[in-house]
Amino acid sequence: MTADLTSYGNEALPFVDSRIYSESSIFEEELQKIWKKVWLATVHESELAQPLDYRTLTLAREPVIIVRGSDNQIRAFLNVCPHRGNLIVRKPAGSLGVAEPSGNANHMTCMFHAWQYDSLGRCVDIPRQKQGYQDRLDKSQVRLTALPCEVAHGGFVWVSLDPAVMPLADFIGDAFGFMREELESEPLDIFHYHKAFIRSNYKLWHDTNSEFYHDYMHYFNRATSMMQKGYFDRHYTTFANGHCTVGSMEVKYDAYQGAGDRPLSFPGMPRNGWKMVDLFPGTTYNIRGSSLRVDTMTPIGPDLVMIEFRGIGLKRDTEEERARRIADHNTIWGPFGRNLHEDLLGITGQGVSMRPGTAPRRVLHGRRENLSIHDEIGMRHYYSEWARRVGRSPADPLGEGMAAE
Amino acid sequence: MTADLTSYGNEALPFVDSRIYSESSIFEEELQKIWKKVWLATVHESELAQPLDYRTLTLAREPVIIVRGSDNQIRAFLNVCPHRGNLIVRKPAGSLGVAEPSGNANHMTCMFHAWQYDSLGRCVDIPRQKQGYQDRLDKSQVRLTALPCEVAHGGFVWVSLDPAVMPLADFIGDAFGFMREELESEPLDIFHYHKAFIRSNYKLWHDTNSEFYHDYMHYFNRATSMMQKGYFDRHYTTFANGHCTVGSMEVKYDAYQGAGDRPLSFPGMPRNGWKMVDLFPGTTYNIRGSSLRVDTMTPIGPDLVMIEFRGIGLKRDTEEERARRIADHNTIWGPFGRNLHEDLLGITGQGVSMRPGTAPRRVLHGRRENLSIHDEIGMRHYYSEWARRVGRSPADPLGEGMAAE
Amino acid sequence: MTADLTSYGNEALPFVDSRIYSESSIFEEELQKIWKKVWLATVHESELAQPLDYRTLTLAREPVIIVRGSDNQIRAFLNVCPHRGNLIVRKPAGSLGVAEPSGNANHMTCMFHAWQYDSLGRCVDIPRQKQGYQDRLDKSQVRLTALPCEVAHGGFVWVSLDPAVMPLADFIGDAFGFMREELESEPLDIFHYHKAFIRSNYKLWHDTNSEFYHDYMHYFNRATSMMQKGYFDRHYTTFANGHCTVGSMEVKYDAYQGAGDRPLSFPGMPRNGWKMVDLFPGTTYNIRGSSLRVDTMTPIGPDLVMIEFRGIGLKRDTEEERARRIADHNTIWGPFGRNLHEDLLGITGQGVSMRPGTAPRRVLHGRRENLSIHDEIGMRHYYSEWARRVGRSPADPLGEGMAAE
Amino acid sequence: MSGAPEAAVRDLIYRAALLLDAERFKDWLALCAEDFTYRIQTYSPEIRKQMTWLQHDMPGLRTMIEMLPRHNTDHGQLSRHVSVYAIALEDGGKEASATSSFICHRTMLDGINAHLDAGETQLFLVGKYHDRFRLADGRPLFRDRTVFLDTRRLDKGSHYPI
Amino acid sequence: MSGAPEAAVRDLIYRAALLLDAERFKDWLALCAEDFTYRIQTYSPEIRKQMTWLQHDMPGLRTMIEMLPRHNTDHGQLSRHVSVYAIALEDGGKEASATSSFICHRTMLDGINAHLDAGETQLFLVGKYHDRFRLADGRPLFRDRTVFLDTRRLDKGSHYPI
Amino acid sequence: MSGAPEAAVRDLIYRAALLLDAERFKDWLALCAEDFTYRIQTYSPEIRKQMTWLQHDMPGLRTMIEMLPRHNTDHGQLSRHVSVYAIALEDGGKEASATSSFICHRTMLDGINAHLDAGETQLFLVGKYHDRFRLADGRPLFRDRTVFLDTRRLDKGSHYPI
Ligand code: FES
Ligand code: FES
Ligand code: FES
Ligand SMILES: [Fe+3]
Ligand SMILES: [Fe+3]
Ligand SMILES: [Fe+3]
Repeated sequence: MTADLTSYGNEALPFVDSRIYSESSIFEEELQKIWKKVWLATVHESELAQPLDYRTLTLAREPVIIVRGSDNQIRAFLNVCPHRGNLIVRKPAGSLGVAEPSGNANHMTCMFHAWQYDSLGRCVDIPRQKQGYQDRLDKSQVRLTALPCEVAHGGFVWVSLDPAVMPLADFIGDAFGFMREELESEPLDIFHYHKAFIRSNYKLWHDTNSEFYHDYMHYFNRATSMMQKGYFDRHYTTFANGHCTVGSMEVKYDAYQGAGDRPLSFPGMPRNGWKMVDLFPGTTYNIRGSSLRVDTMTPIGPDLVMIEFRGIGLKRDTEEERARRIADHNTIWGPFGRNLHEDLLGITGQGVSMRPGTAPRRVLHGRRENLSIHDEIGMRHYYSEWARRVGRSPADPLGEGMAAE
Repeated sequence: MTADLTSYGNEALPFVDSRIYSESSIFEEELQKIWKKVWLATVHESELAQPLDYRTLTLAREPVIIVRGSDNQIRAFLNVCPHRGNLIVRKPAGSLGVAEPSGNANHMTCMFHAWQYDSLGRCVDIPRQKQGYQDRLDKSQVRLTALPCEVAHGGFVWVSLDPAVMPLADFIGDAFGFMREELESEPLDIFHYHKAFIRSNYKLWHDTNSEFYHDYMHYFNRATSMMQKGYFDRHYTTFANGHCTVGSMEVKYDAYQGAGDRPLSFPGMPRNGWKMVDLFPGTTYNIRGSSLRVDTMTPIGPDLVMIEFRGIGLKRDTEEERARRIADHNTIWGPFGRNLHEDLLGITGQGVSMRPGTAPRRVLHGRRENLSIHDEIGMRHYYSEWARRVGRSPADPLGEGMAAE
Repeated sequence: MTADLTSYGNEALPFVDSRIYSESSIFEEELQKIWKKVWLATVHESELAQPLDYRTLTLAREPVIIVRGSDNQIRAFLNVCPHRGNLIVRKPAGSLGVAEPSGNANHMTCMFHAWQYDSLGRCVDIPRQKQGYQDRLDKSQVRLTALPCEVAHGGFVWVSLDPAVMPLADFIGDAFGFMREELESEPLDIFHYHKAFIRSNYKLWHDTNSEFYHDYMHYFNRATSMMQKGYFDRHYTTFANGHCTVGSMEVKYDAYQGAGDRPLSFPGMPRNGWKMVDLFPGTTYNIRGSSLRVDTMTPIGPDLVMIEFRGIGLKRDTEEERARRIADHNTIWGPFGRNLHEDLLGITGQGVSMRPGTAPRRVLHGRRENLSIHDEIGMRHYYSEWARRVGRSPADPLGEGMAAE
Repeated sequence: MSGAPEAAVRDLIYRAALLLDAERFKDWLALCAEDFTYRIQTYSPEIRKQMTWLQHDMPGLRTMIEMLPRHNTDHGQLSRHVSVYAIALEDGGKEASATSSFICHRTMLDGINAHLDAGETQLFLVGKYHDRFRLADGRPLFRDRTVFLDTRRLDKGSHYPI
Repeated sequence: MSGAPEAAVRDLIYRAALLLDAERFKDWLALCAEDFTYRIQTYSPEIRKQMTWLQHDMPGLRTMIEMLPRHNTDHGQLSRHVSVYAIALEDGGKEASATSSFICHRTMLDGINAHLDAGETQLFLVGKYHDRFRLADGRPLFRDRTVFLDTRRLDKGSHYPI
Repeated sequence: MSGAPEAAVRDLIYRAALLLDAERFKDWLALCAEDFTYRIQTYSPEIRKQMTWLQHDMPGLRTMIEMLPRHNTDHGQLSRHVSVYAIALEDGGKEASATSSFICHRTMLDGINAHLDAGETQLFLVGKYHDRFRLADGRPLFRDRTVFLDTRRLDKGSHYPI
């Protein structure tokens, strides 16, 4: 457990200026200095289980394709055609094994002029290349831009837009240490995906995922958690590069052997355990009993974010186990679940009061409680890294030398 | 009746440059220099008839709550939580008497972390305050930002975002003088509310409300008013701070005693009388026989405005009287009424030809007719105040030293 | 046939920087320096067949009305009222012969205050002019802004927003030379109109219309054209001011007399002929056998364009002939046609990968094939003119002195 | 609602929708009894009151419809999509009432910027029809219609019955 | 679907829509058999799997509905527009199944910025109802409902049954 | 439209909607007579002419459907929401005609930017179906369908029948 020396704005009562959530210029800077520079969790390997399976997405506006090559290795490429810049693969997921109208099976084909690429990103066909380019261009010189890509931490595909990004191991450090058993003991498998566009700043979602003080918002959690023994034993741990964790480590040994009516869990995880890893700048792993939820974000503007929610179980689940995990997961975390809707309403309200053009306001980050569950250390730690990356003070982001309000 | 010495652009034929309606930078300046500085009419007191009743809205993008305190006094607060900036009360109207899921009855509760405020804006609960803030923050130091607020002029709640705003009495001056009997003789009561988003500049709506030359657009008015004796006897009167009035004062004594089939009116108002008060920067009171219509505006951008329309009767109305007022009101002014639709089409058309990015054009404000009903003095008077407030000439808003066109 | 000396970015492999498709500032500059300066094809004369018929549209955001005067001459005016700037005529098409609620037959009436204009743009009524303006303004001084307007090249109405624009004949030069017989032998008649809003840059649509290399995208074309003799005999010809043509001139004499099951064509056009004229900055004439398709564009923003599609036949068509043309046209070019949907998907994909805020990328314009059908000369010629007009290099549009990527 | 009178009522509601869509307002009124009343209502959570936005008897409707050409108006095409939900016969089959759900779209023509907007369809209103009928010889006529709107943001509004 | 049992099934589906729209959830459950099961499903082309987003038996639904007031929620008005497409009688008329198409709009109240948004109607969901019924004495009860969604972007989601 | 033939016609229209939504185009064609004709029409107020945007006989439809996989296309899911408004029997019950109102939504898949858009439902088209049927032994077959669109802004359009 680290000591909390973090503060900004006001040493006694740290705060951020609301314009870090609402200013367009700051948002664009964040894309350049953060989102294009770090490792980002994307899809789960079970979404591309077979060779030639692919998934498409965008990272900081850039189209990306993740494809399991014919050699079974997962790679990431810019999903942009080197010819005239068209988006190459258009579906969210599929298999390159199926031929497209303008191209052959096993290839990514740009529908526009039928340039074709193999699953390793090499250009394998430029129609009428010789006639059009003579000796000026050969397909051997053409390939999709490969992006740093690693499968790690429970089978997620991590990608960076920065070819010079530090190693993923360095970026993560030991943030996944206390969740290693759950994530790495056996293969995991995705069972849930949905997405939400929310009119709010992406950091407000990460804030929500980084503090449990808002359990007051959830009737479900007030009833099932806050009243329970052990709730306040959970502590935050901070890690380099802006990450933090919180979890029920202490509960573990007491509860682990307990049998009951909700026996499903993850390897090494107590039956009703809860562990969370918050990764800078916007990914959260959240294991609550029987399911792992992973949130990833796609910031669209200062006041709009797309959040993707995944639910993960064990690959070896029987049909009954899987159904149980799904029910457990969706009762609280599905689009019709009890908690998720409340959380999203929370940041939607913040999005209203901090929409672009609103007056600068102080947003308090000042709860200190020995790093335990209601301490706002997770947020403070995040904004220290944020300050380092964007070179701005969260409490005085426009360098006016004065505090909001 | 004041003399008209007002002109801009061209002394003989005053005009404004269309970019005052289309430029983003001017719009943002108007929010700061006008909308955040003046008194604005908001809701009617009958919308919060009981102690603990509230109404929420926004003023110049800032969330505001108007609440009738447990002491029966109406107050206005920023509807923003001092903790982490969430919107506190989310419904348009209601009673604090009803408990919310995360809070107690009689309180405004921020759903996020359940900080609670009483109806006077005082923070009455910070969950686990001592544990989280120790001696660094106490709820006694926390209160919602109170805004200048007065109930006046027919029971409307006037609010300003500027704590240093001049007294409401000074801002209004005698603009309501000739409507005092109608507004102040007895309690009024709201019966109609609707809103419209219009792709046009808010000032174009106020322009429309400030001139009757456009009666040519209304078949209804051409038939019922313009052809009638007395129509051209109505005159404009201008008041300090950009306000003006127009009305049928001269008709009053002739027509007042007349019985007939539409006997309903307002105290002191002739049966078929018509009086109008246009208040800078965007409120209009309009009494037409049996009902008072009040327009308020929420500018969203240079090319988008939300207009709210209220219909007001007398509190002591019998059911039949009320039904009569409603029918009279909505036949011309409801969302399916004859005139309102036409008026809104008018400024929609202006919004098309003056949308952001269109060429600068002259918009004529040059009708002079002894301040009578077709004189454009109301507009000229408004833009003189506008010029004073924003420090720009309406005819040369970008200081190019030359005229549009 | 002209020699291709055109290159930018890289002499061996010309390319443009993707920001010419995505930067707001460049887009605004294009409107000013190109779209407001050149001749633009608008509607077809058969859309206003009778005196007093009109069509309304916008050019570079400015509202325009095209009206066939009582003297049977077609004119173009700004569709903006000189009084207070309202859009005057609101419907897309109609006849001034029908009276409007606020005005008389044969006039354009501004609904707002009923100023009326005749079909030649002269103000013919200002209600209560004398009373409101005394001697300061007379309707004889007021007229709608007339725009340069000519009917030419198959009966299209060409309009410019620039009163000082060069003559249309000079702007077009001989670009229509090889299509003259088809267009000018006899009166043409419109049978199809639809429009599409596409999230992409307008130039990407013109690019698509300026190269046939993308026939690989169309199964229809791969089957019916690319495999056919003569396909590669078609050559591009470039003309001053950014225009170019491509077509099946050589096929003409072989195929012209042939009878068959699709005998309909245009005067002077071989039965299955194909001719295309691409006009700077965004109009395309495309004759494919039995129908002439004309595309015009209305750029809305760097990432949004409205494209209007017209289908044209011969005025003397019998009912059967017309039905045949319509079927031929819509099978490939209608909203449910085989090819158009594919073409629009192509530029939609480019719009995704080049949306505002994406990384600068090279877009190759480097196919050279003796100016024949798969040569990208049409595009290179276009961007040379573009560079001349906007004063920027397409390969280094922000003058950074370095190439994208 | 399986019997013949119910079917006749349902058919009548749908016929009304077709006539309203076609702007054949006089033919629509021909489906209504002479004592027909029509109103558009909604509830405002802002002022916490039910509101009647339009109310007419037969002469009022006739006037409204006749005056349409004299008014400047938005000529966008309204398309009412109706699903009849419940029909109840009353008074021994001489009366009936019905509840239907409707969605009304507007395809723009001249309401904003025709060059860009004409032809685009937008959601205009959703709500319920609450209708009452009189049946004579099994032939129903509208006696009353309350259009109850869920949607309260009508923007520039409309001159047309819904 | 011309006979009396089919008509009763159709009426029941529409009555359910009216009760759900009116947020009379307990009355809705009164149309369901005690072994009623309810689920919301959709297919994700992202993970290429069918998903069950909500699943409840009768006790589960009762709890869900009773707990509604304890939860912070979006109180926007849902309007379900249903058209019954096909009804099949089974097991000699003791069972039935039905497929209906629905469009669900949401008229905003407190979900975002009430001052601006309240009263605006937005498309929320489209999909199909796949229902199963038990008929006793010609009176049908819901035995099973699968709400199959085409729409998968629900944004902040909902606490209400569809 | 209370009788059995009317009910059969109504069922057929709804069955067609289900099959079209499911992209079971061949099964849809099996509901049509061999001389079936299909067209999509609308009226352009810009050129003041009625337009036929698609027209096919049975062989034309078969070709169109068979060729679908060879074309690059937008694979968004179309959901047709239909309400049958009026059915008329003709020629002594051997023929019938029907008018229906429809709303067609599109749930996006690969049409724009799948990462952001897939799963979002948008209004695509509203209009009317004007259908004609031939009845043999009480069993109806489509003989003609005119899809009349109110919506004229289809943007990138579609390769699918509506
Ligand atoms: S843009 Fe990809 S092949 Fe041309
Ligand atoms: S933001 Fe209001 S209690 Fe935390
Ligand atoms: S704006 Fe046209 S008449 Fe006034
Ligand atoms: Fe939470
Ligand atoms: Fe007016
Ligand atoms: Fe093409």
